[in-house]
Amino acid sequence: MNAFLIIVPLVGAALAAVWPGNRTRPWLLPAVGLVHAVLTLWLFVDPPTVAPTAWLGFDPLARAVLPAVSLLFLVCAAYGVSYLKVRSERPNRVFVALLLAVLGLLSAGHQARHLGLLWIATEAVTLAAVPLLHFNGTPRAFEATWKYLLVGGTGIALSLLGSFCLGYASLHGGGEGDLTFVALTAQGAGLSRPWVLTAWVLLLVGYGTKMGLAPMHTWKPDAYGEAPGIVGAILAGGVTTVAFTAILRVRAVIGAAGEGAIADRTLLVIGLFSMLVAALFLLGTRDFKRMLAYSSVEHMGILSLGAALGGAGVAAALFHVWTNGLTKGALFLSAGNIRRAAGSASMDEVRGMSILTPRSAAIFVTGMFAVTALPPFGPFFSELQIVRAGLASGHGAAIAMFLGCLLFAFFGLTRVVFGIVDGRPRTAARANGKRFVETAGVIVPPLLLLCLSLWLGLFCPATLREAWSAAVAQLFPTP
Amino acid sequence: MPGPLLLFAFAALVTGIVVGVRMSRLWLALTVAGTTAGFGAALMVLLGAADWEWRSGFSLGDELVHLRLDGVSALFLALLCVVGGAGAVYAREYWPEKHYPASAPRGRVWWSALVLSMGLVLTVSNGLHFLIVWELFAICAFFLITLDRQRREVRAAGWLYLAASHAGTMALFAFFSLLAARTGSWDLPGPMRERADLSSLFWLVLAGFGVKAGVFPLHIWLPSAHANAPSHVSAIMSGVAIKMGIYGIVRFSGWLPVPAAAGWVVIGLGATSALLGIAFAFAQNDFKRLLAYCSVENIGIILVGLGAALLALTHGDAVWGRLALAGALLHVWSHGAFKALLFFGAGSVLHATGTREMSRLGGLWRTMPWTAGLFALGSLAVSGLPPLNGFVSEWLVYLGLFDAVTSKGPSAWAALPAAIMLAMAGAMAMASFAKASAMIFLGAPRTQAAAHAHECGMGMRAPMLMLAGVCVGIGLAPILFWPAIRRAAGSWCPGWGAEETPAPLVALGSVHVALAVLILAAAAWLWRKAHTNGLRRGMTWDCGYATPYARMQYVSASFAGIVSGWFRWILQPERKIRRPRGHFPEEALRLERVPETVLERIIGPVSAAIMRVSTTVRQLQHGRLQFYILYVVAGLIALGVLVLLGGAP
Amino acid sequence: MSGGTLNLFIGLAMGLNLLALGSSRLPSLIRAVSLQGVLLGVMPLLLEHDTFDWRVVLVALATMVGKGLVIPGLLRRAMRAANVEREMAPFISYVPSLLLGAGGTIAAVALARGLPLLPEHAGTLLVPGAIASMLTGFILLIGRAKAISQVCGYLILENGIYLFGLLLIHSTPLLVESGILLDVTVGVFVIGIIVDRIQRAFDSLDTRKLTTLRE
Amino acid sequence: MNLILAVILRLAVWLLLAPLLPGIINKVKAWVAGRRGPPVLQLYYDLAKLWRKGVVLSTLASPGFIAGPAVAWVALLGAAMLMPLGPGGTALSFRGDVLLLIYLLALARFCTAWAAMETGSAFEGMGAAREVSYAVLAEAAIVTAVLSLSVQTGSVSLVTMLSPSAGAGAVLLAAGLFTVLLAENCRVPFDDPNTHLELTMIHEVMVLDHSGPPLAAILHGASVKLLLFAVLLIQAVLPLGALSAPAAAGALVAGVLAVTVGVGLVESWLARLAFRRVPLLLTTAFLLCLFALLVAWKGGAK
Repeated sequence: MNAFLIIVPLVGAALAAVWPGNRTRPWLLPAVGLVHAVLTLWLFVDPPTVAPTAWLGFDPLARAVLPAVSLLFLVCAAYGVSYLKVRSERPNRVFVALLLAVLGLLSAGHQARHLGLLWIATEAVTLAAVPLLHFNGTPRAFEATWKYLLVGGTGIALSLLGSFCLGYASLHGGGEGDLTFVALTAQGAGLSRPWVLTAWVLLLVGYGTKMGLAPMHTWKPDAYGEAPGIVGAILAGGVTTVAFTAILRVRAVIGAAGEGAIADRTLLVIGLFSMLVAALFLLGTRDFKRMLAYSSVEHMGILSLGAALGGAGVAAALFHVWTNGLTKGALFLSAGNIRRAAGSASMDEVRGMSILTPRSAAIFVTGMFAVTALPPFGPFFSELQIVRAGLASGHGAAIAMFLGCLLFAFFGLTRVVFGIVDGRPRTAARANGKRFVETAGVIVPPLLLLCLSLWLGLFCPATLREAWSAAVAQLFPTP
Repeated sequence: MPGPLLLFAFAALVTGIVVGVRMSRLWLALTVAGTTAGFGAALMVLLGAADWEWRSGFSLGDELVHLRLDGVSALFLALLCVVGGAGAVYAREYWPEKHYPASAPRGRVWWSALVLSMGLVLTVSNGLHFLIVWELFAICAFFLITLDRQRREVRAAGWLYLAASHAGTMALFAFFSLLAARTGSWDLPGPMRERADLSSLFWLVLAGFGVKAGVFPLHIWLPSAHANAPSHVSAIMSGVAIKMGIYGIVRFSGWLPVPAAAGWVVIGLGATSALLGIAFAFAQNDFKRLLAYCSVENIGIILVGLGAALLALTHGDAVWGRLALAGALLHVWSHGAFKALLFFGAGSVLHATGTREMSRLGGLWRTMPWTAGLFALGSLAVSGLPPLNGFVSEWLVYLGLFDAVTSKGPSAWAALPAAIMLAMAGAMAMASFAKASAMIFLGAPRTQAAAHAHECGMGMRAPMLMLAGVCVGIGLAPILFWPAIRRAAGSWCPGWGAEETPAPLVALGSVHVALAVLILAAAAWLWRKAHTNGLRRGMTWDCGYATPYARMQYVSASFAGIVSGWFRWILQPERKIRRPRGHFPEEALRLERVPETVLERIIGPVSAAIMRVSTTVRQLQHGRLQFYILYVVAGLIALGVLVLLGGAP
Repeated sequence: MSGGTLNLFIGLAMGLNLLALGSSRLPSLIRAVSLQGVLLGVMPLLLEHDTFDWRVVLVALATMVGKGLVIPGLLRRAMRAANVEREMAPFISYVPSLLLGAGGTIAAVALARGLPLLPEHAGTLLVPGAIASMLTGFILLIGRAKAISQVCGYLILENGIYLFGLLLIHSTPLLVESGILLDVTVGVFVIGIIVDRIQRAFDSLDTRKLTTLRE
Repeated sequence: MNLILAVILRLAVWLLLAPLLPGIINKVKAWVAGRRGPPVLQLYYDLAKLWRKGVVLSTLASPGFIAGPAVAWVALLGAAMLMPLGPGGTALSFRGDVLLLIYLLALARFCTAWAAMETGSAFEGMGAAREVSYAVLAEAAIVTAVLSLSVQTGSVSLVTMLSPSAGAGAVLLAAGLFTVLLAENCRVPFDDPNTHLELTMIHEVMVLDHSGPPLAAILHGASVKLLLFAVLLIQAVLPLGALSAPAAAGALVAGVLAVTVGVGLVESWLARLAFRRVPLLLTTAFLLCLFALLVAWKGGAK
């Protein structure tokens, strides 16, 4: 059953690879996305019992996160259709096929209960995303891809090494090298301490590179800046998520080995560091797509901070995965529209978009406010939960720094966003804007994402909260 | 039964938000009806109905909606409704569809949203929901301030406001989260004075709400925002919005225990705001900025009263605290009324002449007598002169301070300087508004624009008359407003509700009435006498100077010269002087500008330093892949070291 | 066969690292990489087995083909396409690279003492070799300007990890395999990018030109 | 009923007696200068004359130009009504009436300044600016003086505040209040009532353009203000409450006369200060009152 979450998209990818029509092909995206979403919903509503030894399984953690990715993908897929219609000049065979493949691999990564399998899925996603990044085919796009690949590749290597170390830790601790998380957790204190710590550092850096935690975030602005908005949305909402769940799963093993305190400290430090770096970059950046990348770095920092705050914090972080993913999606999509219409992404050239693309601009501004924790949108609630968890667990100083970083990030974001939305558009941009029409196809999806974020904030269903707490129970088993 | 009224108000405002874009007339009706209903509800609670409380089963953000309207919130709600309604009427003529086709509809929607969100701020009693409506209120205010988005300085002012208010909100994030973490729930059940562990939270309250209230060092956003906003927005911002900050401080200093130092700090902040705020006001040349800074002063007066009350509370529940608190609460109303009136007046001047520079105006009384008269009335009120409302509330605060001094307790040492500073502030307020009204309305027009001004229509005059009525009413019959004040004081501190009407208030009221009558009589008498004796019009004698010339009149800078000299240390005026040369000087020049000292001399450099840091850090993203990989390795090593250190214990 | 031969091979691989660090000409760099690939391919067979394990053989073959032939071949093609022969003005020049590599290796080996090994691995040079190769890889990645040299560095890094993986080859072969296979694909991707695009877009393989994306 | 009577009685006293003081002052000055000088009742003649005269109104002036003096006059008389007259007590007294008194003076000031600005003349603007600016310091001094009195007596209403003497701090308070009196009534050394150089005037320059009945109101108001301060000073310093009624009345009258003569002497012996020195003098007055306050504090403590 849960295997279909992986199989269906991969089959769809294969289908897309052989599909003849360049115009009809994009429709595969929403089709597969819909099926995937329905399956996910079904599994979410009645979760299957996962065999402890299973390498793949729709376990509580997957249940707590995967639906968000599926939802995000569905909306982005709907956007993709009209986007690819706008970009009909480019062949989209590879694009569609790999987008679907990414979905499949993401589902695999979220469900992986085996260290090796998790690694394979994550890195497969990384590689599958490469052609999506240089869809635009400009030299800048290739430069971005090259950096994404080498920095990401280093991450790949390190996380592989980390996995080896964890494996050796179990081997050295007398285990017979079974790398399912269940087995590793069961071995617990039996794992050899030095190897476990080495493994933790390597895996944190490796998967942190994928998440885009500072200082391993350097690929992010280039990649998000040059990739199409839809790809950015899925990278920021899906790929980073899989890396985060990977870290959570590993963190559970480390915790079982009795090194949870150290793990939390490292998570806290790197999280705050990422937020600080992101805030400093946001204060100065002049490119609104790179701005989104830095904001994403900031939110990865928030996630890692939340993960460092124990059970309540992790629950809040899972909540934040949802809210941030969906809100960021809206931002990326509307930013894509604005980028198309303005013909540039730099503050220095883009002005007065509230006149050229009023709807996208409105969505962009609202999304910016939403992502900077303006109530009643989702991120406000999740971040407030993190704050409360931190204060309850006595991390006053960390929370103070957290709030400070949020404030500076807010300054940076508002500066850029209002910079491009207000004022009078340039004449060159006017001509360009004429060519871009704000059809329902490019407006409704981001709007929908905003509504979802709103809904998550105000009327977050109890089942979701229950799912998150179940995931927390899985990660922090209390005997 | 305030419930139904509030429900109606809510419904009316929400409908207003919906229909506001298209149907302006219907919108106006709805807004007025809604505010009236809200006013009614507030009045019922203030005049003795039981607190209105509503715990619903309806949950938002996983928290049950819980509304409450008690004395304190009703006091502020009444003010909100009065100004909200008046402003809506005023806006119709001041910001008409035909001049602002784009922004007028937006303005209507945001106005309803602003009034609604402020009303909710006053009624919700759940920490989470408070934060929500608080932020919504901030955003609505932001979009109203930047209604005229095409102007750069408007956008800058709006951004500054947004940034400052967000900084305040961060403090409130921390405050409410700490409260929730310590009490275990977001719900605000009401007084929690016994929870001693909560007292330290007061500082967060002061910081968070102080920014919104515009307490002196935190007022940086206030002048430019009030000056650049459309005048009806300035009116509600200055009359009501900054009172929301006061509301927060009053509310939570009433519900939570306060640290022993709280009273001292608040009274100190208040006195400082009063004195420095008015010093800045006096030095301004832009009359809307002058009004804005005067708001800082009045917030200061309110805080002095509140601080005295806190002192009384922490020093054995002294009686004088009640007078001070009553004064503070009454001043919330007084300031709301006369400041809105003044901003409306300022708006009609701006509307008629298109300039905010007092040195470009003058002689407007001839063309706009109504505005002149009402502005003069407002000036008397804001200067705290009898027989108007400003004096009544300041008088109560003074009484509290005097009693504190005569009690010779430790708190006298706070009350004594506060009283003296308040006196100086009062004198300077008088000076500032003598200057403002004289520069704008008296003498000869200094420019063509001033010469060809025109009186505002009934749509703008009516709200002004209404507010003027409030000013006079509080001034002449303070006794009528006492029950409301007592009720609010009662819900601030349970023991203080029973306070009987202070006899002096009756005497003061009657004296005021007598005074008003005599003033009118004497003026009329002298007027008639002058006419019966024969009245000739002639050129200003001015010691026989033959060819007077409008540019020769005293301008605002020269009028304020002496006092701004005394405050040069904080005002730091920037002067540009080119003296006349030779026997027949061609030209001479004297420019004077009073900078936003705190903003330009403190915040500016700090933020510049931060930006330098940011620029240096951003150098690291220089595009060289080799270094990016080096960063990864560095991160690896750093985390390794961290883990090694962590492994040690 | 015994650990002795294995150690000999590892020693050779480490020597190749030094060669890679020291050589200024790309062809010799590539040659070193491919030779190292072949060596690594042989190693799994040298580890003592109780039974014949077809998966081990598979790993060995995949490695030899992939790292020994395919990728070096592609690299050579790229080199010819861009007709670059030498590494010009590296960020870290050769002698310092060598010293760094050697010193780093010694330091790393010293550090590695902190990590306890199983008795059967105690004798082998696997861990030091792995660390040395990884260091070499990083030095090349950080210190070289030509894209090709960086790819070589990346491959040597991977080789190091592969060496480490040999510790686990019996317990978790699949992990190792997949690791290798994915490396190969990554390699292929990287090459693909380099050969087709960068070469075409910038008509050069000098990464100094790839700095348009910046703050 | 008898309240009305009391008010009317007091009104009569203030209205009729006030204009004496300037006359006395001028007499003293003349006597010191060895001239005969104008008669003591000169101001009465002037007022009567002005009251019958017509008014010349600047073309720029609004009705406020005439209303201003009227309001100021009413405010000053109102303040006078609050001021107790030794044994006579006061028409009406309530807690905090002293603050009302202070702010009525401020009201009068506002109206005078307003009327001055009406004419749009640079001179009068200058005068108004000086008037309101120096008032800032004067008001601080007065409030401090009042504070010291209420600390002394533990009361906030004039009758009880003024019946005993200011105790140990009396001298300080007297000096301070006298200085404030000079400043508030624009006497030398702050201002020169009969200078002929407009640039050096404060109060006089503000009324340059007034004529006829309004000018009469202004002059009369000024004299009332002078009397008011004199009475305040005397009652603050002398323990009238302790004396028998006639003695107290006598003491009050004598004191007021003494103060008036004192003003006259000061005017004839001192020269007008340079304007930049004025704040210094006012600050001194303020400090004197502050010291009086501290003395009262210590005194009351024991």
